[in-house]
Amino acid sequence: MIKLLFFGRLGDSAATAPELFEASEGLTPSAVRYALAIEHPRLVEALLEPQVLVSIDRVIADWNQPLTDGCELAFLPPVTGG
Amino acid sequence: MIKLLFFGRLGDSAATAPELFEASEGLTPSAVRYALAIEHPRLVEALLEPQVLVSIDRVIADWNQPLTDGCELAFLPPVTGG
Amino acid sequence: MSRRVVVQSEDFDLADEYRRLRELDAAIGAVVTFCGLVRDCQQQARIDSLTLQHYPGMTEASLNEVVLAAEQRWPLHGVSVIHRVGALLPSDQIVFVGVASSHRAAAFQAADFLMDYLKTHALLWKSVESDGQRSWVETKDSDQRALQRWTQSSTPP
Amino acid sequence: MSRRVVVQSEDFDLADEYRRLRELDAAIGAVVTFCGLVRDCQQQARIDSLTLQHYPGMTEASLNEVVLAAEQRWPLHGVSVIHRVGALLPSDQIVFVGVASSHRAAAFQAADFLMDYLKTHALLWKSVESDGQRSWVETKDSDQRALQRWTQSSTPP
Repeated sequence: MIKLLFFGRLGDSAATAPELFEASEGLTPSAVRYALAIEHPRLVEALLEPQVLVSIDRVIADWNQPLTDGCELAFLPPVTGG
Repeated sequence: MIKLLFFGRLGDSAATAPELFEASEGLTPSAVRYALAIEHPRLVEALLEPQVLVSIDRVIADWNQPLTDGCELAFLPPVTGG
Repeated sequence: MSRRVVVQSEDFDLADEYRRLRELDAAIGAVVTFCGLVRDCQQQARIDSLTLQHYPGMTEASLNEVVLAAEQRWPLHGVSVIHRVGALLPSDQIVFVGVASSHRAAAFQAADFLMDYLKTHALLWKSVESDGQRSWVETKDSDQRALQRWTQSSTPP
Repeated sequence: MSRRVVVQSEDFDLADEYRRLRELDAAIGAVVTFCGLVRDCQQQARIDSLTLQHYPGMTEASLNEVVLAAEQRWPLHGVSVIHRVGALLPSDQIVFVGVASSHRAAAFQAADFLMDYLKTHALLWKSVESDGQRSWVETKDSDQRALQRWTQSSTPP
């Protein structure tokens, strides 16, 4: 299984989104994102924003980087610190 | 009498310069400066530098402003604070 | 070069941070500090509280990258960055940046640069509670514009 | 706008000055402080001590003018300037500038501006004791150049 994390505004809209996602051969963050967007209409807009970044095991990753079973996948909307 | 004050590097070279200067009709800071430069060769160079400012009674003054008896005349070389 | 990067929910003490920076080296001639405070009002709305969310590990790494960029750009003796997370009230301290250098220009520029980069590159998400409503803060155009000062070809400001 | 300008031989306490600035107004979002320290070395020469000479009354007036210029240029809630005079040793604090504003850009720019103007406009004369010899510090070209940043027609850095 892949552990899912949603930050910022994505965390709000992801209130009903799953915390885990079934791992499968060749799965990418991009595929997970589209699957979530289809199943959770409240997530669509915020999740598909072009500024959203993704990290795998706490390192910024490419949307097409393959995911391994047991990894932590996080969706990071634009930051607003300071 | 006019009270004379010399700051910074002028204070060093003015060690032998007078603390008072005789007031007279129409006397200006410029006239005092030249009189001091003539009588105190060690003051000449530092006193005639174009960056030297003059104040009368603690207000920056013009070299040709008339001096009044009892005033405080100060010679201020370039500042180096901070 | 001494570097200190901390993400914490506890408050920080400017006096402690300053003491640490000024004692690093006898060649230090300038210490610039920046403290960010929660304003009572934002975009004309009264603020009840702010909440800063972070991603443990990644947030620290993002702050370290920003500090590294400043170190490579100016000759510095020390840099400290503290960012608070969690719930904060108006007038609370949010962020501290401190820079020690031999000369004032480097200290001012590096502190200014650190704040601009931190606003746009630190992995932190801010929400505001106002009139009982919570809303996520949007990235400001002015913060994006501030960044451009540091990437233009001219000498640093 | 709250203004505090002091010339004193005693040391100052950054924590006290910061507290005073941050408590001025709940709209304050940024406090920038600058502390100048005596470096142990200047122009490759080891320094035994520094002495700052001032002209009571006039020195304060010259500092007030510099602060007034900053107030007219940026929206500020508070400015504090403390300049020490008399004999100082390496690592001693010489000068404090603190600025409180709603926004960070104004606070950074005003503090930077204040230091540049203070270096060139404050009526203070600095001498250095090194190897038993006393010498007067010359005005630096870099300080004069720093000033030009604020008078050029482009927007402030």
